[in-house]
Amino acid sequence: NDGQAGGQGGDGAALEKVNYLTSFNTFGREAYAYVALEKGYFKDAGFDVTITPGSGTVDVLKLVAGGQADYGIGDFTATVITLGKQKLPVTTVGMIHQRSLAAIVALEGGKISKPEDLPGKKIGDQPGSTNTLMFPLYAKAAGIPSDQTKFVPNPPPALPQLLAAGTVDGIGQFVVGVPLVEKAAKKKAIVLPYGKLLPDLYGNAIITRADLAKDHPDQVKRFTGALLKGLQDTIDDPEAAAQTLKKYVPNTDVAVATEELKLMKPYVKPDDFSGPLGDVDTARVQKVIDAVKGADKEVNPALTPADVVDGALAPKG
Amino acid sequence: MIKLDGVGQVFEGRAGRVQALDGIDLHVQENEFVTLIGRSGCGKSTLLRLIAGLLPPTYGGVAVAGEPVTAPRRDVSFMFQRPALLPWRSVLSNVMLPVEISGGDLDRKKYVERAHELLELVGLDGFERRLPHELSGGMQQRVSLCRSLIRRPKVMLMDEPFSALDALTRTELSEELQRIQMELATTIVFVTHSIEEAVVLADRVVVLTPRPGRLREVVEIDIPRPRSLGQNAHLTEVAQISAHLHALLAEKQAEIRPVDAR
Amino acid sequence: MIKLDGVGQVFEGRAGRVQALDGIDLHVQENEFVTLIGRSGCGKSTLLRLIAGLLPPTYGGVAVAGEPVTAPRRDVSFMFQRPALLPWRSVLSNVMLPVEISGGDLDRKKYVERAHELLELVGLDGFERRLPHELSGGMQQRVSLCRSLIRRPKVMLMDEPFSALDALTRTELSEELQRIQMELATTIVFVTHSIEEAVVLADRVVVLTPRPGRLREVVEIDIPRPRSLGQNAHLTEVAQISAHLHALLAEKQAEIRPVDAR
Amino acid sequence: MTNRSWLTTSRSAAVLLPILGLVAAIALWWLAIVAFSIESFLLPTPGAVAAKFLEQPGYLLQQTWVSFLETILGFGLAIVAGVPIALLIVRSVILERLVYPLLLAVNAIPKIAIAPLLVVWWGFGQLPKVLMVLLVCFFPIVISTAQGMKSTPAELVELLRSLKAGKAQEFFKLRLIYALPQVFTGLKVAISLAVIGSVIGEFAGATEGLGYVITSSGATADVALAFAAIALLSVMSIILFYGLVLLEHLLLPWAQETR
Amino acid sequence: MTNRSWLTTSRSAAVLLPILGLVAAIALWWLAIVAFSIESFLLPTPGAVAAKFLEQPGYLLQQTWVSFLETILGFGLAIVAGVPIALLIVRSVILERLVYPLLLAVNAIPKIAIAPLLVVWWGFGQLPKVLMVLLVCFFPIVISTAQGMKSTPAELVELLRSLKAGKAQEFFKLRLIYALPQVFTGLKVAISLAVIGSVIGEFAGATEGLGYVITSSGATADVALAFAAIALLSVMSIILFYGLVLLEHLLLPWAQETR
Ligand SMILES: Nc1ncnc2c1ncn2[C@@H]1O[C@H](COP(=O)(O)OP(=O)(O)OP(=O)(O)O)[C@@H](O)[C@H]1O
Ligand SMILES: Nc1ncnc2c1ncn2[C@@H]1O[C@H](COP(=O)(O)OP(=O)(O)OP(=O)(O)O)[C@@H](O)[C@H]1O
Ligand SMILES: [Mg+2]
Ligand SMILES: [Mg+2]
Repeated sequence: NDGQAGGQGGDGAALEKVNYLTSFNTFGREAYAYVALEKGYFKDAGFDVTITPGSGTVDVLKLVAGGQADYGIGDFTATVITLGKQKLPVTTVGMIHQRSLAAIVALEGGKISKPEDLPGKKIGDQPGSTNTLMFPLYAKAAGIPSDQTKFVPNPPPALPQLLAAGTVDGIGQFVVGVPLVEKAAKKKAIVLPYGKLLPDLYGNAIITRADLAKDHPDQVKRFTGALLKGLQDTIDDPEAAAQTLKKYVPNTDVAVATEELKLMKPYVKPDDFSGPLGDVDTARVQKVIDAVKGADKEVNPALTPADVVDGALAPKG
Repeated sequence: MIKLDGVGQVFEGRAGRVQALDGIDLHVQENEFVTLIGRSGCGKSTLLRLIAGLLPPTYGGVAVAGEPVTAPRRDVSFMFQRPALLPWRSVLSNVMLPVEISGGDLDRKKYVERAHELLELVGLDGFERRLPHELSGGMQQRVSLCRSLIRRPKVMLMDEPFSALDALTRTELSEELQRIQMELATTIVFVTHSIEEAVVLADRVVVLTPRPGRLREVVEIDIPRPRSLGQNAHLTEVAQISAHLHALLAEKQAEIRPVDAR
Repeated sequence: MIKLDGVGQVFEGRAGRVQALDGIDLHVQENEFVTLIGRSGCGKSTLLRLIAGLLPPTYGGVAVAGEPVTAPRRDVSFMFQRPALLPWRSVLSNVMLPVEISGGDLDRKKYVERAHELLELVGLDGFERRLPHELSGGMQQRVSLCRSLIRRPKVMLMDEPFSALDALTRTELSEELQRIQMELATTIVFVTHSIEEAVVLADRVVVLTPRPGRLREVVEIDIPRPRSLGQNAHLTEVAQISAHLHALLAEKQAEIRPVDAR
Repeated sequence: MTNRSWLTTSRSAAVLLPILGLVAAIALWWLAIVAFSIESFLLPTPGAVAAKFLEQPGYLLQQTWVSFLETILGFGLAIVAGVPIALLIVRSVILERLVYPLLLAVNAIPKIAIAPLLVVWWGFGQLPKVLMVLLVCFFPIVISTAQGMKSTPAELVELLRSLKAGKAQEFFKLRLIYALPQVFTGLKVAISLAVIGSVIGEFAGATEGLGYVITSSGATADVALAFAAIALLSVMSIILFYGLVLLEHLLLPWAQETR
Repeated sequence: MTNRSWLTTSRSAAVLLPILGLVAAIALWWLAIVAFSIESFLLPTPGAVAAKFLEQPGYLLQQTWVSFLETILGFGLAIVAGVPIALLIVRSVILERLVYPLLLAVNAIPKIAIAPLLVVWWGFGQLPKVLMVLLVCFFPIVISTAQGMKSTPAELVELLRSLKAGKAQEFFKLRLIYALPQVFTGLKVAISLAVIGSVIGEFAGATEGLGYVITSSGATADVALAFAAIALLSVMSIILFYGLVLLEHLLLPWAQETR
């Protein structure tokens, strides 16, 4: 059993101190880590976890690489791109989302309601995001020209406002961000998820230091196990998970967070997916790498799945 | 021309209050030349500032040309104890300041000519383009003198205008000042520490007591003009009056104390 | 004590160069009282600044106590033409500044006493805690005088120290200065615009010509001490010498021009 | 002769008028929303912001305290580090010419771009935030102290030199004191920057502080909460500013202002 | 008697020393990387940054130009708007007390938090960036101009009053000119902020400018590119600063600095 190290509940001294970074902020979609913390899964696995809100995939990668954090969550595609350009001593050890959450979101009554509307439109997006980068692939899959849609870079927190104000026709967003957009704009949203047309793209992944993965695989396995247990609970009962999040982050809007988590479920566990939570499929990883290489010429052409994923540590069914 | 009615001035400071002036009643006639003497710190500069409208009296009334003074007037010029030159302006342009301010731009050429004349008069020709910090103390004072003369004022208030000048320049300029006064029919109140100068220049010499400054005596000088400082024709009269003034100033020395020190 | 060897000073400005001093050769003995007169702008202040080591001469050599001057010396005190008081320091603390600077903190109490004595001497007792801007012009000058006296210097350079003082205070203080000089065996170089003052105070009077300042004449004064300004016992001698000096100063007036104006 | 009325001289007016100014500003804000019918997701009404504050005053004040501490610490450090550097700059032309470009280069870095770097180097604690504050408010302090000291009148510098004052004395007994009014101008500029610096520091790797509140409000698109935090920042900034003004009045009674 | 050597007096030293300072800074940066073996994903070497610049100098200079224009425009606007406000503040205690809190409140807002707002209101063009620059560098200009004008010696103010100068004359013939050295101090602080302001403005809704280069490189962890942009910003900041220094020397030959 993996609870041995910290089995003597309450004896904090025996627990291993671990820093964990969310992918971005304390959105509802990050609730699973708090669930694992609240339910004592981390403690049972022998960890004393401190959760800190992250500020984007690249920052998370740097903080983990720099040793300030032991584990973090980041978008897998962005991770592949980053690792394809920079040698960072990090690796991924499991997936949170089996499908990419990336999507283009517009508002009902606006100029976009289906992929075919996209050419000639202005999309607000975080600079260099998965949405922007993978758009050519998405366009190809949707059968539309890829060079007629204009992406305007903007910081992520501003995107819902820009969309609501009509400054842009659509925004790059994760599907789980839709409730927030709807709340801000007070309108129904139109969602064009990439995951539907590009089923090979992963969403967020668990990131850790390369040396930790290499030297202490047991510890890593114990940690991912605990985290994924929290993830399981979260998709089983989104409402409770949102409540837990609120307990730790008082500003949380429980309704929005619940909504987010409900939306997230099919991406964590798609209908046609039968593997364990967190599963990594090396063949798919290869496809992602190839896609990234096609989209961004600066990515190291010699990049292999082993450079980005520690397959051995990923949960196996 | 200038009327002071029971004027008094009290300064409040952190370290106590100082009664600078008290109960000054004085009437200066048009075209009169009044000199003001008194020991250092007795309130001479303060009195001039009251007349100029730069300071409201704590009590009493000040009037110039029949009007109560509440603010500075265009027809009154003030030459300060310190030169107060604008450091970024050349000598010429410092002298021209009053003209610029009163918008005499129509006659600008005429005034520039006059400025050159005045500067030559005080021995500063050739220095027109220099900045104040390149001048000696006495030269700065002379620039300030020219500045106070350029606008041909009706009333001139002059606070120790010759204090930084050598004896010779002093003599020359005091003669020049008398000439200007006659020519322009100016009313002058002139502070000085030189008793001889006070006697030679004045129609009346006003003597102030030390703190608080009160009128001690007003001495009429009846020597015919023009008079000259230094080797002059009326040596004995001047010496007599000077000796009297000297004696007046020497009185009551023990009283030189600020109010709060008692 | 002070030795000047062919000293000259040229100022370069945007509006041309000015030759302030030229070929000054002067030897001041220990315990001598030298007064310096000359027309305004002739280079008196500049000469003092050279001796004080505040300005390197353009050419020539300056030595004090046998050592060439390259920087200010502790045993030389300088009283500037303007009061130069630190605006944030009270009167007392301005006077104490030289003591603080030279680290005389051991004898601080003694010096504070002396400061009070000096302030009383110049009629400023009761004003110890005031800030400079609360004082009249003459009062500021007296503070500056006290400051230059507190450290009992070997050499005192004084630039028109009494220019803003009334006749009476002037007389009192010049007597006091002679007393202090005798007591401390100080060497004094004293600039003044009052010829009478120059004669009464000096062992020798140095007369400078106007621009460029050159030595015109050095006049020995043989009147026995103590001498007094105003009503003094040697009226005729003083008047004679004064007349001579007056004549010297009046010479060559036409030359009062800066170099670049020629 | 100046016009003295109750509004310009009384002590209570000195407190009341600024408050009136703030109230007017808030009224304007409200008016703008009504006049241009600005949507609440862009700019919430003052009422909504106030309501947000009243929902959880304890929590928000706690976060304000966190940011306040960082601000004060960083600001203090900036003074401690900045004044000696200003001394060196005034002391030596050569040093000035060598050091200024360096300071300028560091100062020109958009601090937000290096906030994550500070976290990487100094962790998630208070330190990187304090350092951010230091970085942000360092330069105005250095430059205004240096300029102030350089503008000491030649006459006073000559006085000290004639007294054979050492360089240290020249600086501490004359130049620094003479420069104080200008130093305070620099501090007044710097304090506002310091407050912003703490927030920028909290944008990366923080779990408390007003900066964190602002970012995390993004997670719930809670614009009113973000503005509540911004309002608290403004209040903090105003209080610190007037604290400096008060200190200036106490320390520099000799610094005569003319109107 | 001051020590005059080639280093302190010559014109070429005035140019060479700052450059030397920069070179030393770069050397230090390199050394730090080697000494603390800082990973390149945190801080790239100067060489890598230079290489990045040489890869696409035309493009980067083009972006620099974009940011430069925004900076200059916003800075100019800030002067145009700030000086009159400073005049008003000095003119009237009542206005000062009403206006300062308002200025402080606006100034305390972390500008990065409202960058998107500007975009929403004024679109994706140059305007919101210029406004951001204005917002960022407005306050130092106002406060140093106001403080400078307030510190005009009473003696000179009295002179102008005794000449019965109007308020406008008092301000334009005396106070403003007297304040110029302090105004320049404010401008020197403001210009660095202005440069940063343009970048912050470009963080939202820009497709060009150095700020855009930084955000877009950040997204792909191209640290060297981000630092190339930051280096260009620093250079721009230094050039603008020394431009101000030059202007000051030309405009204010009377402003004597003492050392
Ligand atoms: N602003 C002020 N604050 C406080 N006290 C002042 C102020 N101005 C002048 N005084 C005091 O008022 C008195 C008179 O000062 P005033 O300058 O009028 O003297 P004065 O006769 O001109 O002296 P002097 O011949 O030395 O110039 C002095 O005791 C001085 O201390
Ligand atoms: N810093 C300077 N720059 C340029 N010229 C100067 C400077 N200082 C003095 N001068 C010039 O040198 C000459 C002598 O000046 P100085 O101050 O020594 O005269 P002074 O004899 O003390 O005059 P006063 O009796 O008026 O005080 C003057 O012509 C003056 O213009
Ligand atoms: Mg006076
Ligand atoms: Mg002189």
